[in-house]
Amino acid sequence: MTRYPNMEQVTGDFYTQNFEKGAREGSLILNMGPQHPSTHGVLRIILELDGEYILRCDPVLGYLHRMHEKMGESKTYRGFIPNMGRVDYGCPLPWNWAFVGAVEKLAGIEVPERAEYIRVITTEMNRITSHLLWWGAYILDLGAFTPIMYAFDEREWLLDLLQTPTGSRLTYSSFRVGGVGHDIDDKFIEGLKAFIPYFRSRLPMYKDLVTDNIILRKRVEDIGPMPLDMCRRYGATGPVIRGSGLAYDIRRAEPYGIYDRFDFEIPTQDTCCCMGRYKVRLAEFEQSLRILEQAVDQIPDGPIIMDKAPKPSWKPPKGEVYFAVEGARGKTSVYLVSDGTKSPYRVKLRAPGFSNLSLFAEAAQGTLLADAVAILGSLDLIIPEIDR
Amino acid sequence: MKIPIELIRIVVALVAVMAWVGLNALLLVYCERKYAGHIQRRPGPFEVGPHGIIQPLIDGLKLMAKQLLMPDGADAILFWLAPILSMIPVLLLFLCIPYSPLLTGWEVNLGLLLILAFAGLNVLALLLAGWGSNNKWGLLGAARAVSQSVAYEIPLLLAVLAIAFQTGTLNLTEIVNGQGSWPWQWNIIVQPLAFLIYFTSILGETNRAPFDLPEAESELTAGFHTEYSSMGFGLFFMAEYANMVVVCSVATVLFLGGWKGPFFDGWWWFLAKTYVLLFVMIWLRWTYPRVRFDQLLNINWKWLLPLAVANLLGTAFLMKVFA
Amino acid sequence: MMDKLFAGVRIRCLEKADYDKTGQKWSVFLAPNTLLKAVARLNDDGWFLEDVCAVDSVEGFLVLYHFDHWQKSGRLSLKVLVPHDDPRVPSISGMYQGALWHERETHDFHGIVFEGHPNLIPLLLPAEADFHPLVKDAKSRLPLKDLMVLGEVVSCEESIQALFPEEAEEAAAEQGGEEAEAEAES
Amino acid sequence: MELMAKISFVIYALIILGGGLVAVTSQSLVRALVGLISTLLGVAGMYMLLATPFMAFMQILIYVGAVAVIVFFAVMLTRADEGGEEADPAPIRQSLGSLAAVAAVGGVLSWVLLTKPVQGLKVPVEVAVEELGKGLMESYFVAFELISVILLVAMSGAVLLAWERRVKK
Repeated sequence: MTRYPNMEQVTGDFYTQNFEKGAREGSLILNMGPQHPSTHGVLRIILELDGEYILRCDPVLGYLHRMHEKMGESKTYRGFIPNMGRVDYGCPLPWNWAFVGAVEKLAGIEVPERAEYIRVITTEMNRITSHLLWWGAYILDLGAFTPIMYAFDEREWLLDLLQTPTGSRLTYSSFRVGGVGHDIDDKFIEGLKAFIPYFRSRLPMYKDLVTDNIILRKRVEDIGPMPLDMCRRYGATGPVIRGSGLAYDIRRAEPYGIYDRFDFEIPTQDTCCCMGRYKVRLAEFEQSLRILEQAVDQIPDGPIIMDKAPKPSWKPPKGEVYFAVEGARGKTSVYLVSDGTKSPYRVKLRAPGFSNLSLFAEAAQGTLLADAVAILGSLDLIIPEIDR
Repeated sequence: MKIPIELIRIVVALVAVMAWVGLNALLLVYCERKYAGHIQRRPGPFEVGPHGIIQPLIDGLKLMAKQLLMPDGADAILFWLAPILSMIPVLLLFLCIPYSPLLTGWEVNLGLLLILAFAGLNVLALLLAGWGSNNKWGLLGAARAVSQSVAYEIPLLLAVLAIAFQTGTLNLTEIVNGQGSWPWQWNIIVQPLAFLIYFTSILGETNRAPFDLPEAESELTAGFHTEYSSMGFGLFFMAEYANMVVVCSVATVLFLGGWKGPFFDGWWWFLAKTYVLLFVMIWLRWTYPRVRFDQLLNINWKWLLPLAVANLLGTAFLMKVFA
Repeated sequence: MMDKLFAGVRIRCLEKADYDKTGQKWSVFLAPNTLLKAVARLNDDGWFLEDVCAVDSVEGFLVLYHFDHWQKSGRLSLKVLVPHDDPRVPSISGMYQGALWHERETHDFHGIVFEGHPNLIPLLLPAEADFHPLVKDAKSRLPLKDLMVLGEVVSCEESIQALFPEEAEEAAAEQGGEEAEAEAES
Repeated sequence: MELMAKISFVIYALIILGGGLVAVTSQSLVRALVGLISTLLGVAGMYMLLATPFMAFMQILIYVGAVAVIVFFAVMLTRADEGGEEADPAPIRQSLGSLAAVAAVGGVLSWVLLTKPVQGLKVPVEVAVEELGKGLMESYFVAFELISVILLVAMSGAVLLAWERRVKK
């Protein structure tokens, strides 16, 4: 006990004590977080270390838990949409879409053509901003400070553009049951048309500067293998599973909206390591740009919301419905039970990050502390989404 | 009693050095933030003074104004000893750097040896800081600092030794005098490998990115100085910059011809060369990701050390052949 | 297709759901003691777990397991009805480790006990919370028949059938009423 | 100059003694190590007084910079049990024994020095590094090489110990 003279002061809370029960003698129990630079917000991970090797780890959630599911039970269908903007601050539009889509499916509502295109355009732009945020933050986790500034440069452009159709910069809640809240104008289309070639021209530079960097490659290649079977047991989706070689994308597997009209590929990497997930996300920039190009060309004129759009007092038919969309982090879905009144009887939000993070404990076992940071970052965590 | 002139000179020099260290730290902080800003396509500090020029001064004032905090259960003596211990040896090192033939605080015959000896003390400060602060992150940082410093000191010494072999002296002034004014007369032309090894090792010795593992903030929050605030942190901070200046000055002396340069020899050449090297160190930090700890040690034991030994043996052999 | 998959497992009710309406292709009512067997079949067939959640109703907690498949498109939901006073379900975390957290979350929200779960401690709620936020009070609980409709029933036990009395007509009547109401409002 | 030298000698001696006392008496191993380091630094100062800066710098470079750091590493690797044998205060017999050992060595040394004083120099003369090197490589070659044999033995011992521990694991 000479090592920690005041050990009795540092007994830890319920979770630490629960974790300590299985600890090996002579190992070091370490709380990483909730305030730690690379846990991306207030995630806490209890680690058992032997030197710098991780024997065991256990994420502790709940520091950002806001009980959106309970809030849903007391809000109207329309009033719950802003909550969707706050579930995942990195990529809120798929959440918008998941909830609105579930309600539309339940009530059998058809969405006007132009609204569908606006949804696709804004969602794909949101996917790019989310991946840019991840990219910068991930490289920051690996110790390089500069790329996040470059990423934010591009992200800024997109955020400025997205202000018009969504009315905000971060917590978008612009979708409505039966359409979208705001139309896009010519200035927006022009800005987007200018952005696409510019961003495309930046991508080779990122590859040279960051992806091909020898230190980065050594840090992420063959780190954190997640074979397909492991992904299946944990229900991982999104870039995590595509980085393990499976082309599973809700936009193709379970087409929603008008995604079946666009020509795009589902990038995959079969290395299963952090580099695979990294490359998948970088390749998704290009695919999102392709969808954006096509959508901007095809967008028709017309109304942006259905006639007689639901009012706050609107009541859908009773029944249950499950609706999934492809968010930036994977399968984002909403399960809704309606009893035919103004507010849902039960809302269940399925966050992709929740399942992806539950994989971490197994993937990080036996790795070095620095590798655990690399694995954690490669899962692309947004804590508010996981805690909901 | 007559006070020896040498003693007066040292005291005066010491005062001058303290001022110089402080000034250097301010200048380097400003440079680092400006460089970083421009590398990242932003202007850097811009608000305080023209182009943010007095930003570092305000930063320093802010640090001094903050409360000194010590965590519960920390070893008070070790905890406060550490930042002081990190600062004092560096001051001593500044004394014996020859900025120009006349501008040397303390002319020592074995100047090179003195610098190497005292530069190695810095790691003790990191150890005590990490251990004394009763923090597991600090402890991990200290453990990293030890193995890193033990590892990187060896190729550093071997690379320097090759120069000592070649010039046959440990006196810094004489080493500079052995080189000419023009770049092709500098030691770097004769000993390029030694220079590369030296430069890589000083990144490891001064804990600068990509080898900044003892304080790797994305892994160990802040490593050994997690618990330090106010001037405790400020001293570590200043010592880090002062150490950078020292190792770059030594590199200038050993490899880049010291104060000698085309047309007009003088201290301005010395400062210019030192600051170019410092700029490279800063540039590296804002460009590269951090290596992993086992990779760091692998680079040292599998590449730098054998190369340094080979370089030393080669130097000795050639000296024997051509002498 | 489902008959073959679940051959030999006692199923309380198997229905083919309306995908366009509910987003689910199959919905299967199970008794708690046959759950593990059914999940094992799904595991062998390569399904993955989307989530686990529960719905509070008059008849008890309806624990839902949503499964999906990478190749075969279609969602399958397993439904287990457990009574309020003794909500116990076997844990499927042995086969699907992803369920570890989903089950802990459901335990937090509804107080359902997953037997055999290695570490059923609070996940999202603070450790000292002694309430289950999604459990409804007796007044606002609704019977299952007001919450969901049975689709095309393949096979069904009496006990489940009894929960959805005169399913078809009632649903149709209610839906017509709703639509008329909505129109009137807008 | 004479007075300055005497004052310095007293200061260095105090540093050495104080460090030694801290090293022996302190409860915490790391504090003991700090004491040891201050002793080593004091000894380096003594070398400076003897006009052998080379020895002084080497002392700092090797003992303070390297050996002390390695000792620290060893401290971090050791685990002290609460109920270990070091936990109890040493028995009086042991203290007396160590005192006797110190007295014996000190007595013999001071007896030798007092009865057969070394022919010392009044003012120390600085020896050039080159001469030192020549001395080690020519006149005292065998002694110098024998020292490296000791190092070799120590190293193989360390390897052997590490090996046994790993096999046990």
